[in-house]
Amino acid sequence: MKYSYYPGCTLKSKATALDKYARASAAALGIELEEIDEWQCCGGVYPLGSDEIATKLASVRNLAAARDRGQELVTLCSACHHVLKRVNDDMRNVDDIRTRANNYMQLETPYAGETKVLHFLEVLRDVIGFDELKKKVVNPLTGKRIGAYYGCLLLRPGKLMAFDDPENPTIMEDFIRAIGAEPVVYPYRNECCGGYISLKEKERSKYLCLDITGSAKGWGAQMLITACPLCLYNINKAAGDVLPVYYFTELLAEALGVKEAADNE
Amino acid sequence: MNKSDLLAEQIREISGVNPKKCMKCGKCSATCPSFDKMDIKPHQFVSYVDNDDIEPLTKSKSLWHCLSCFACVERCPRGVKPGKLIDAARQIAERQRGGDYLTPDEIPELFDEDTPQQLIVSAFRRYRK
Amino acid sequence: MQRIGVFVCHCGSNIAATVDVKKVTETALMEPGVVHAEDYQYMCSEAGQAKIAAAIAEKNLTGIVVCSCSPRMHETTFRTCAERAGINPYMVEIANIREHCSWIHKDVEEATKKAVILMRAAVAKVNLNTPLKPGESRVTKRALVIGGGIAGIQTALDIADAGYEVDIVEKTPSIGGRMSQLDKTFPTLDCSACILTPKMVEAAAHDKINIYTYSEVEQVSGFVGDFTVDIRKKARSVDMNKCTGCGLCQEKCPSKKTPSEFNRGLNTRTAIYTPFAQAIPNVPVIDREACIKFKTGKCGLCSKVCAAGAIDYEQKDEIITRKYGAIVVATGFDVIKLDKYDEYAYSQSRDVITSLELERIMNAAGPTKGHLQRLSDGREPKNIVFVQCVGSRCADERGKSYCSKICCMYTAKHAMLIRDKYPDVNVTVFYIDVRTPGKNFDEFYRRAVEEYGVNYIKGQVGKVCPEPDGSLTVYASDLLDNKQLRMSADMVVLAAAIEPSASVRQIATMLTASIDTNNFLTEAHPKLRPVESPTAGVFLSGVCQGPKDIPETVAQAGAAAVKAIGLLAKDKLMTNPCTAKADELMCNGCSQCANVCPYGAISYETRLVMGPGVRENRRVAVVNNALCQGCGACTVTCPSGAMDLQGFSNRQIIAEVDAICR
Amino acid sequence: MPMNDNAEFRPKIVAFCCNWCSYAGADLAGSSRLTYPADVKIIKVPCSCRVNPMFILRAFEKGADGVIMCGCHPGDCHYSTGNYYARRRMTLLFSMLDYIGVEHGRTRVEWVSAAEGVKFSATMNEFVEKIKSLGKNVRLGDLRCRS
Repeated sequence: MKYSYYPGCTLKSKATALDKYARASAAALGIELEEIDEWQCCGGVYPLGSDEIATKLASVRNLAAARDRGQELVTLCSACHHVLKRVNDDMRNVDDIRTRANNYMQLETPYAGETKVLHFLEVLRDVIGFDELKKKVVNPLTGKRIGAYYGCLLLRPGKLMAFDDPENPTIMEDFIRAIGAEPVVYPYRNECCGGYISLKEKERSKYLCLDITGSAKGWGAQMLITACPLCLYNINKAAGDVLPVYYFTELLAEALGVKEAADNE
Repeated sequence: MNKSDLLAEQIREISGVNPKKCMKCGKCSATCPSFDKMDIKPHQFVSYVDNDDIEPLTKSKSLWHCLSCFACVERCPRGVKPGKLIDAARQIAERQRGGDYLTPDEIPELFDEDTPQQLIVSAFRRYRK
Repeated sequence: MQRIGVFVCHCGSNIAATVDVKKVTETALMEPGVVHAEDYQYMCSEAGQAKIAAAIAEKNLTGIVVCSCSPRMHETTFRTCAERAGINPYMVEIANIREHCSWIHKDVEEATKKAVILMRAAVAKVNLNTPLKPGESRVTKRALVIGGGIAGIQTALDIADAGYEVDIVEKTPSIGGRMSQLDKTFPTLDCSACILTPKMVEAAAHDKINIYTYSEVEQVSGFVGDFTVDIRKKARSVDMNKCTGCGLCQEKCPSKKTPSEFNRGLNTRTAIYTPFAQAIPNVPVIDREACIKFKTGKCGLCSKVCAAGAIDYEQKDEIITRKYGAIVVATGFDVIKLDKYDEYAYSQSRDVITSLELERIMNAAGPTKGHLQRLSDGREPKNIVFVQCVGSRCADERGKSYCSKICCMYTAKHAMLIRDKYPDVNVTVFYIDVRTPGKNFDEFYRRAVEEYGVNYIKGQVGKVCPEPDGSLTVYASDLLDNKQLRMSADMVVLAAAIEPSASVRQIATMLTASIDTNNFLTEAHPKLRPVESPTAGVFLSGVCQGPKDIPETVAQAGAAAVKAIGLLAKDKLMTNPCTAKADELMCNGCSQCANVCPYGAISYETRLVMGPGVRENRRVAVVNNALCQGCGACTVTCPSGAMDLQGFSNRQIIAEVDAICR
Repeated sequence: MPMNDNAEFRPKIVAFCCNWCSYAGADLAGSSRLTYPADVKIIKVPCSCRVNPMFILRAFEKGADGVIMCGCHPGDCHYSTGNYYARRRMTLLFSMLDYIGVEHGRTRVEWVSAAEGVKFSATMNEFVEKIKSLGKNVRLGDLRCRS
């Protein structure tokens, strides 16, 4: 199985762990992630204004690149996934945005949302299947009690992201079960960590992160997993002493027995 | 059309939100993670736009406190999506005055060794034109 | 050639303000066949009708066109008027210049032009009308009530008291419906069972009422006055005649793990069960999915302990076919599933419950014997939060667009009852609007606030977070104080929206009764015929038509009964004369028309056909006028053009097309 | 023949509405004062299955610019199955008409329930706009009917 792969900026610098463990795990699972050429930053946040075109163009280039390769596009970072999926939806369904973006970009073949955008977790669930994944686990993380931290961007808006039930998601819990650990469900798993507010208002972000980690710990979690570098950063900074937080790919690599090899690469 | 009406029209257009659909239940404000920091609350944004009272919105501190977490967008029972209104008001504010809430000069002191690019990129996207 | 009179109604200013009625009248006089035209303020009034009658007599009219409101409103009025004045009622046509013209257009010139064209089309049609005579059909003097809740019971009692036989078909093992699950009723706080049980007993004992519980309507055919209905009596596995209702079988049944439907899954029941103590009939059923005997062949304990020998594992479903003159739908409601609203943590915490579950908890015969307690740990809650409008008044696909109507009142009731019985429990109600129209309703709600100290806060709850210590954190708005609240509670009660029972869609399809986008049955007229379905002979009782509380349901049940009685009291019904008719000279007996007829109204016979140059024995189609409902499917299917529809003939419709395109 | 004066062009539009749902829907549009252009004229039929393709051909022959047929939603037909027959017939007829030059846009089938006044009005507005954009129908017209 070959996929186009969009890592995004942060995965090339501060969040290399998210990236390298995903690649190693994918290889172990028989998935080829082919990084698209000359990918550009997605912009980090989805521009909500319906008249914003410029801020959507970079995403369109990435999406069109995958289309030209005839592949589905896999993402890892929650934010990139959110932005790409929503811009893709705009290109598919909003005539005005599609026309203006294409007029501006003058691509060889105009882009109309043909690419299917997938989060790596969706590949695990829908392509490989958690039952299959379970069979491939060599180091089950037995006894570990893990809280899934979804944050906002993976789930919302629920209808558009079509990722999971935005109020009662199960994909990460199923993932945790597949790698042999025990999921801890806690109500703050889909509440915000503060996002970009932490640049200027660390206290606010801390307040929110303490709610999240406090609840997860109270419900018995020993650690959190996330798919978002910013969530990880915010929680680590504000409440890292309450609960450790890891990228889900790190635990996946560990369970599949490829973590060390990835570290040594 | 006077300036305020025009702005209101613009904000409705940019956001794609129809404030008339609001039934004033307050569910948006109920779980807003930045509620305490906001001078104009999410549910009030809807009323202000409905009343074509836009000036206070473009001057509101709330613009810089919305986290774009989409909780209000997801949970609104009427499909009004206040978060989109806040973002539209923010864009109008930025377009009127240029970058405001964040300047590059501030970055070095806000930065630490773990700060992910994502944070800087997102913040610039949201806080500056 | 017809002698047509055209009558243009002003409808006060409803038509005359937008349509130049004088001009329509003048133009009418130039239409072929028109010998008389006049306009009047209110054609439907006594005086207006007198004008029509006078013109018929004076000008010897043979056809009438009334330019007025929709034929759905006054066609019958004008047809009756014409008939009294001596011409066939089917010689009257309506040009709808109100709903289809004056009300939707603003420009007088444009509206007048259109009104003239609509008038012309009607005149063109009347020129080709022929007198039609309705046939007669008999009325079976028996009514069917689908659903055995309070609505169905009340309708059945009222019909039976008028002297007609009534059958109630109820799909669960007992009649009683939702009302039997309630603890107390607003605004008087009398116990639900105390007022319902006597009615259930009365229905069961009534010699004109026949109750089929654990039964479902399987098929419906026929039409008003003469429906034929198949009822599936599901195998109860217990002989109704032998069972004494001693209850020993339920005591001994080893399969005890099935969630109790009656208690909303809050506790369990046995495989052989009666849903509740006052069930009628007091005869248990065996749930074959749960029964060990049916699953493994072993057990048979109930049979062993039954002294009456009533247990019958071999019993089979039985189909009963019966004829009815009228059918009343009283299928009731359910509360919506809350899996799409998990921000309220319904699936994550047992202490987040629906109001109907709270009814069971508060009920002395319920799973907690009426003791208010948390389902998770049995503790008595100290802080209870009520959330209104969960799934009601939603514009998205998660919930329902309508107001469920009963929630404001039952929540006030719950709050009051809790404060009365447990004065140290704090009760908070989060509301968007408090809607209490109804006799003594607002007073009731005010009492909850003023006398019982219930804390009402305007603002919706956004999220409920179960905490590790067992409490629930409620995030909500206080819109009047412009605050965000973070409140700790130990029980959260959700006023979940109500929706029509899932079975109603299927029943509506069988009855060809229309339902709206929310699956509520549609009334024949939303204001003037609220208990009749547009399908003749089908009546609506209770929440199947729209959200309503018990007094309203009972009132509507009575109204539906009166309508049904009015029908059953007739010996014969006039049938619609607009039926299909085959021209035997053109028919070649190909059978295509019979294939598309939904009523089986077309048969074939071989007979001598005579016409210009024709004299032969031939197979031709014959339409049974009593069965034909006049849809016209056959007319279009007929390859030789032999089939036509009286009142809507090919020539008539083409004349209308021509008049419009002229 | 392209129409240059489309602003002036007032199309002739015939709408066949079934008695039980769509005609009632049109009534509801009226009582809710939901406007649509006066170019639409409604003919009441008992059921959409009463609409003979001949009627539609006749309308075009007599100079109609568009014909729309409205019935109960699938599954809601007062006569159980009438609208299914109508749907099949119209599918065939419309593609045949398209083939001979009466564009698909000039013909339309829409399901409108008695409760859908809003939909009725919206549909008619849309349909009139569509016909206006297509201009006058020049196919099938009987020359004797030309004004």
